Amino acid sequence: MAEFLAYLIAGIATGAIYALAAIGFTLVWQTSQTINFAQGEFVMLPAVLVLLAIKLFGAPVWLGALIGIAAFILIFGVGFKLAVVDPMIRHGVLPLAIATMALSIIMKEGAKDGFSAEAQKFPSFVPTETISVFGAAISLQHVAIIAVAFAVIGLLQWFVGGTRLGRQMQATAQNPTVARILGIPVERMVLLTFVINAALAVVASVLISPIYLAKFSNGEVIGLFAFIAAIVGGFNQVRGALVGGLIVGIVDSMAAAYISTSYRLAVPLVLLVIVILVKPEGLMGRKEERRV
Amino acid sequence: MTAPATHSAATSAARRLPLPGFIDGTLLTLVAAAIILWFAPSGMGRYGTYVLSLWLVMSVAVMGLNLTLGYAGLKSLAQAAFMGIGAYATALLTSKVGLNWYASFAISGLITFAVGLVLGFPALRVKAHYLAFVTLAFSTLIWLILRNEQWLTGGVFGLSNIPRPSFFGLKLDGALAFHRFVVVVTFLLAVVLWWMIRSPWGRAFTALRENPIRAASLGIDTRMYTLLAFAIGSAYAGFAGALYAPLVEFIDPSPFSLSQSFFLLLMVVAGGAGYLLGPFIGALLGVVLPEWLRFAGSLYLIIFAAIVMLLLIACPQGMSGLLERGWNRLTGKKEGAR
Amino acid sequence: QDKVKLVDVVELSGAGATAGTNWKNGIDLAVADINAKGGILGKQIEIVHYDTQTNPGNTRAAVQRAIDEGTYAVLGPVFSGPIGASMQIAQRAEIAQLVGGEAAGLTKQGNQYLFRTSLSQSAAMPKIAKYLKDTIKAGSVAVVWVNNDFGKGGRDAIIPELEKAGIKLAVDVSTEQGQADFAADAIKVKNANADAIFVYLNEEESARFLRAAKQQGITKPMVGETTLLGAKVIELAGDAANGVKGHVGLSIDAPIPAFQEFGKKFQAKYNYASDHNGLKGYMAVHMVKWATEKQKKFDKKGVADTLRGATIKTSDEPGILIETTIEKNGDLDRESFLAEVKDGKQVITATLPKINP
Amino acid sequence: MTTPILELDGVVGGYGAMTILNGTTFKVPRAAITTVIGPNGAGKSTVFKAIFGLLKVREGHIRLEGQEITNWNQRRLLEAGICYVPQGRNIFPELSVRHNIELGAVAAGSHITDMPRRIEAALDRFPSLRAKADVQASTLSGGQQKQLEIVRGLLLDPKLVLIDEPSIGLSPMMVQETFDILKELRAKGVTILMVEQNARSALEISDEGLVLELGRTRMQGPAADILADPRVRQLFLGGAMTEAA
Amino acid sequence: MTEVLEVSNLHKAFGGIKAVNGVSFKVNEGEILGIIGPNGCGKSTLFNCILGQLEPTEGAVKLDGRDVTNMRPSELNKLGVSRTFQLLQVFPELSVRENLILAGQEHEGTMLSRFFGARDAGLSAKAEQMIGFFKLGHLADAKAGGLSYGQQKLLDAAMAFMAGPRLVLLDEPAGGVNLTMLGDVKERLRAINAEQGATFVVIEHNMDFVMSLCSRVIVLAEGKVLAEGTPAEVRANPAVIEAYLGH
Ligand SMILES: Nc1ncnc2c1ncn2[C@@H]1O[C@H](COP(=O)(O)OP(=O)(O)OP(=O)(O)O)[C@@H](O)[C@H]1O
Ligand SMILES: Nc1ncnc2c1ncn2[C@@H]1O[C@H](COP(=O)(O)OP(=O)(O)OP(=O)(O)O)[C@@H](O)[C@H]1O
Ligand SMILES: [Mg+2]
Ligand SMILES: [Mg+2]
Repeated sequence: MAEFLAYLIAGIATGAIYALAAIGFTLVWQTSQTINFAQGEFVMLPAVLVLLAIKLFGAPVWLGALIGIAAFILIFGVGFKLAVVDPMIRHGVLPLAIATMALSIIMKEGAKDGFSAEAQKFPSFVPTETISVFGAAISLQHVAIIAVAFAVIGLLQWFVGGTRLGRQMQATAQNPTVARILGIPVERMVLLTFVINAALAVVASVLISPIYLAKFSNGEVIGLFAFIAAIVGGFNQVRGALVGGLIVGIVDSMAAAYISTSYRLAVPLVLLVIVILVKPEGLMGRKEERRV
Repeated sequence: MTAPATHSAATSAARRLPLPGFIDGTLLTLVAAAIILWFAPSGMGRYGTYVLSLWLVMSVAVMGLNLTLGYAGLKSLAQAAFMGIGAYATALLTSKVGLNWYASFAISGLITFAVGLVLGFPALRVKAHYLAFVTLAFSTLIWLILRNEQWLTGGVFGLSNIPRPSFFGLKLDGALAFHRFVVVVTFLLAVVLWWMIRSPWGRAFTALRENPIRAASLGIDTRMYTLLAFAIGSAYAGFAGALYAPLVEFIDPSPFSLSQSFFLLLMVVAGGAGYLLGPFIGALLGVVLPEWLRFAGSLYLIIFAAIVMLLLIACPQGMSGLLERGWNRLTGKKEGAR
Repeated sequence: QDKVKLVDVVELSGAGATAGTNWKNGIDLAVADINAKGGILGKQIEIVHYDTQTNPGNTRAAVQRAIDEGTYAVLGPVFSGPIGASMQIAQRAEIAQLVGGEAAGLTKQGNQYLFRTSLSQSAAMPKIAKYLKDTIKAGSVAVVWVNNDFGKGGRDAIIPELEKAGIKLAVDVSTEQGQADFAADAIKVKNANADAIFVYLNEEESARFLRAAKQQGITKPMVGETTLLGAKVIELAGDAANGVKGHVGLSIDAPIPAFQEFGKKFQAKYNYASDHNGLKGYMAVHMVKWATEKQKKFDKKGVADTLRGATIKTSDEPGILIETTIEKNGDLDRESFLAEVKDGKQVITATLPKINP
Repeated sequence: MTTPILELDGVVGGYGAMTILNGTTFKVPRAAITTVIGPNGAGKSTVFKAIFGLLKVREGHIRLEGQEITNWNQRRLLEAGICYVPQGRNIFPELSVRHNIELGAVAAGSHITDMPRRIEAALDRFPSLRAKADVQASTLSGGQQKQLEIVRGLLLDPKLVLIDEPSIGLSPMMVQETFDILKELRAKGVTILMVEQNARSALEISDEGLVLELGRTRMQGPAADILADPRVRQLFLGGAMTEAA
Repeated sequence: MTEVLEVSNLHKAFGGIKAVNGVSFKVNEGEILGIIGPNGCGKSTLFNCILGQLEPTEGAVKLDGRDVTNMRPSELNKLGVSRTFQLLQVFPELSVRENLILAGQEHEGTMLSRFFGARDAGLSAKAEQMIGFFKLGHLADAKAGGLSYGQQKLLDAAMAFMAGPRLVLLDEPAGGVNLTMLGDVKERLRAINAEQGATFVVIEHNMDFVMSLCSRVIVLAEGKVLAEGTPAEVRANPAVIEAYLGH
């Protein structure tokens, strides 16, 4: 029992990380109906930029953090929108989704060549102590991540669905032409989407990197798990990220514990397939629209 | 206005030349390219020949994905996994079972076709990304099996000493001989696909992409065509794998991972999804361009990705779209059909 | 001016990028050193690096290209899979290929042109088993390994050795390359309650595992190979690395001045600490240099013939850093070390002699 | 004719290389209902798109109350008092009906303070929407979706309404209701420019009629005259059928 | 007279909403049946259930006495049942001609013959004829997505007739179509009805069209049959006036 609890808590802690990374998928989906295949790299890169800023300018940690984060939001929020999304979005979302695949290569290789091929320590803004919950160990960092994931997802769920601005963003994604006809500032909404996404990626990065270390290839692992989490939870609802993340985290932990470790990765994937067959819109997702 | 019996995609070359009705610019290009490629390696050395062969092999896989994605609009993230199934099947059958390559090639195609059929079922749900999600899972699962089942696949250590085929007793072990063999096989596969696309099947595949609901109400068996498109596309990956194994003479799980499937997708779109010759251009960008960019050292991947991205920004229809645009401007035509 | 061309075919992107980059940097450092001292037999070295993307097909292409372009010897790659994919090509061309791979199987295929730059796992594992039995006095061991060619090779090599030594395998935990989260693995290891834990992961994963283990309160001794005791691991794992013990083949912290010297040069040039792959790359170039100077001419086939069965002494070629014997099959034999991490430093506790001194 | 509120003067525009509007010229009288009729593909919807800045006008001028508004963006046009209800299906499928409607007031920013009351009033006119106020808009029937668009388009206090075939998909009662609303708006001084294929009913409530063909104004005059014109009846109003019915 | 289509006690619920709530009716061979009713009364849903696009919650659909409930749309179509859609449903990236060929190609031959046979499946002439009739001649090679609303509506109708169906379900075919053109369409439907004995079920809000075309009319309200009769009877029915026509 104690053993089970230990796995459960480890799973929840990991799951919160996946949830935090998965928010980006659900947010981008809801507000631009695209999949950002570079989401994992979005979470990887801010930490690297922060370290780079510290290294280049010899700045103290907090200043480096500010510079790195600002640079990231500028390049991958504003810049991405202006340079990639704007020219491409009128041709539908497929080229855009593919472009994010190319972007992920650029981000990953850029981090490697521009910074380091090796993992780096990343300073934690949360104490690194471990506390014991019913005899199972959990670090304060994980607790912070869980809290932030819950808070951010709650906030976003409210923002996207419950405020007029959020609904304007959704409207822009669902039917940009009509949005324009009604006078919704479509450009600004898209920009807002990408800036929020970049800002969230920064939060995730800063919280996750002290645990996972800052490394150019981290995006692959984080991206894959976050993607699975988003699908399981439901792509078209922000809260899907939370549910999906926690479930995938727990399932992964249990798989490591009780199923062959070399097939551990298969278990969340099988879960994903089952969810798609049984409830294709995801556990928390909204049903697809009427089509006939 | 008289009704031309052919598809509007017939290029102007065919209209000007007195050729039998079914020959069009695409076919002529394919024939010309095959002839050039047959002779191309002279003076290129083994390495150049190998890269050309690798380009063609990847083109076959990309052609299959172009069918599923470009024509039928089904988003598959498992093309590399299918290629892996084909490669391992061929490698095992030729090196362990001792079957000849031709039979192994056919079996590889059949296996991938069958797996494609089964996997295609989730695609029957109307929303297209479910297929993407399922194939994502499948892709990783296949990779895990290839890696873990060492007794069969050699696991992380891979399989080596994969024999190359012979042709009516003619050994194809040399780089040039095998290259020519690859040219012939690729040409045949391309012609089959070309024929399929311009047959009513091709039209039905496009209908799946454009409006599956309307298609179903017009008697188009969307279930059958969806499965067919996906299974045939997968079989092409299987064929590509069956060529890849003897070309490299060694396989391990890494070239069949999820990121490789993404890479193949990039090639389809960069080449021009929904253009018959797009895959060759896409694979050229994906396979040969990196070789040309070697001078850039480790930066070449960034350059490659940036080129793809710029290309997509300039023209989301990829290189083929760009070329078509240029051609239309040259010939003064207004709008090109696919 | 006449130059000698060396092509390095290595993992600069993909899964092997970290190891490959170290290897490449080691090579660049060696080339710079040699060229500064006048080159090989008066010829400057021209070095070219080709990235394989950790993909066997590309590796093969790159090796072929290297040979077509007339490389004097092939350097790299580092990962065993790509080595397996490309070694026949160098063999067919009768050109020496100096690789960074440690998988036991590579040298068992009768390839006369393949040479390692480090000890093979089949050489290292018996030493570890002995250490576990004699020094740690472990009756049962948990094995944690990374499921790639490196880790799987190591695991397959250690388990029979443990059996021979009469040590029980308490739990066998495979992990993924690039895995970020080791909490569940650590719990699993903890619950197995073994006397010691053998950790065979790449550097970063080692660090992550050590941190997770500390968090879960694992107190049993952690034993490993070079990759568990590296400077990088210590840097990344911090406190959690203290107390880790094991066998080290190549290390910039070894009590050999040449190694430490190398470590300093590397640090100065690249601004981080080299791992064993950096040392391997450095040695690879010097092996080629030594063989050429020994045969006194640039003969490609001769390089392999000269290396095979040779013993390179530091007095003849300081760049080899440590006396190295090359066996007939391409395996190496040389001294190695037992080490322990104390207060954030790798401390060598014993030097193990060559297997066949 | 009273002073026109909207003027098109030699407007040329089209899609890609294809020109659809070949110098379209007409004037729209103030505080009146003007109905545009014409065969399918005449360019009626294209004219609307040109007025509302959704199609680039290559030549010619569009003026609102004498002010040049050619190629303005939508936001400016809305602020100038024009609103546009396009043809076909134009909803946000995954938002609720109420939220869809509410987005009709975005352009007003915070000027309008009585938004909830207006939405309630609109829902009163279309009871079947009220019942569905909180469901996803995509689940509405075709006619309900059209009702939603009409409600949404008229939420602000526009000067000029461009409405493209509002009657498609509406039941006869709802067509009447819609036309009643348009009449009320006219009574309040709002100008309405409407395209209708349901031309007889539309012309009956209109002050002015306009026949568009091949992107040009073929005829313009009082609605009653247009309705009575035998050529128009034959060519555009399906003469035979209306007689038979 | 034989019954072509029989719908019995059909129900369709979406969650708590009963869109179709126990509808039964029969359609005789060669009949032109009109279906009218207020917006949202379940007409389109009824069509979708009959045609296998939606799964009815309850009830049965019979074609020529054979149970075809839940049969897939493509199979039903191969049995000679075709339809049009209320909202525009064409293949936007294909040309008008390709749209039409697509609409007919699955009705002749086998999968194999469609692979090896002619590209146009021998339908060019037929497509040309349709294009001519619906006055789309100048647009034959234009992408369908670029047609005007009414033109797309006409193309949709044309597609439904490409394969010579014997039962056609039309969902608001008149919406957005020019009245003169509509007159032609109506004549054409009558002709097909008379010459080929094809049966029609038409949902329409255009009363002139319904009254002059249909031989019988069914009125739906809130998912149920409210009234049934000849056009004249229905038009005079006070309940129908109250619920649908208005005064
Ligand atoms: N997006 C487009 N791309 C290309 N051509 C178009 C596009 N939209 C309309 N057209 C063409 O422009 C012409 C006029 O179209 P428009 O939609 O203005 O007609 P309309 O008068 O509104 O017809 P309807 O009564 O059918 O709505 C048509 O011939 C049509 O084919
Ligand atoms: N997928 C769905 N989910 C929920 N409700 C639905 C769905 N489809 C239809 N409905 C509801 O069922 C009812 C009937 O819709 P239907 O489209 O059949 O109406 P209709 O009679 O065709 O109306 P119209 O004349 O406006 O086209 C409507 O109230 C609609 O909101
Ligand atoms: Mg129109
Ligand atoms: Mg309807």
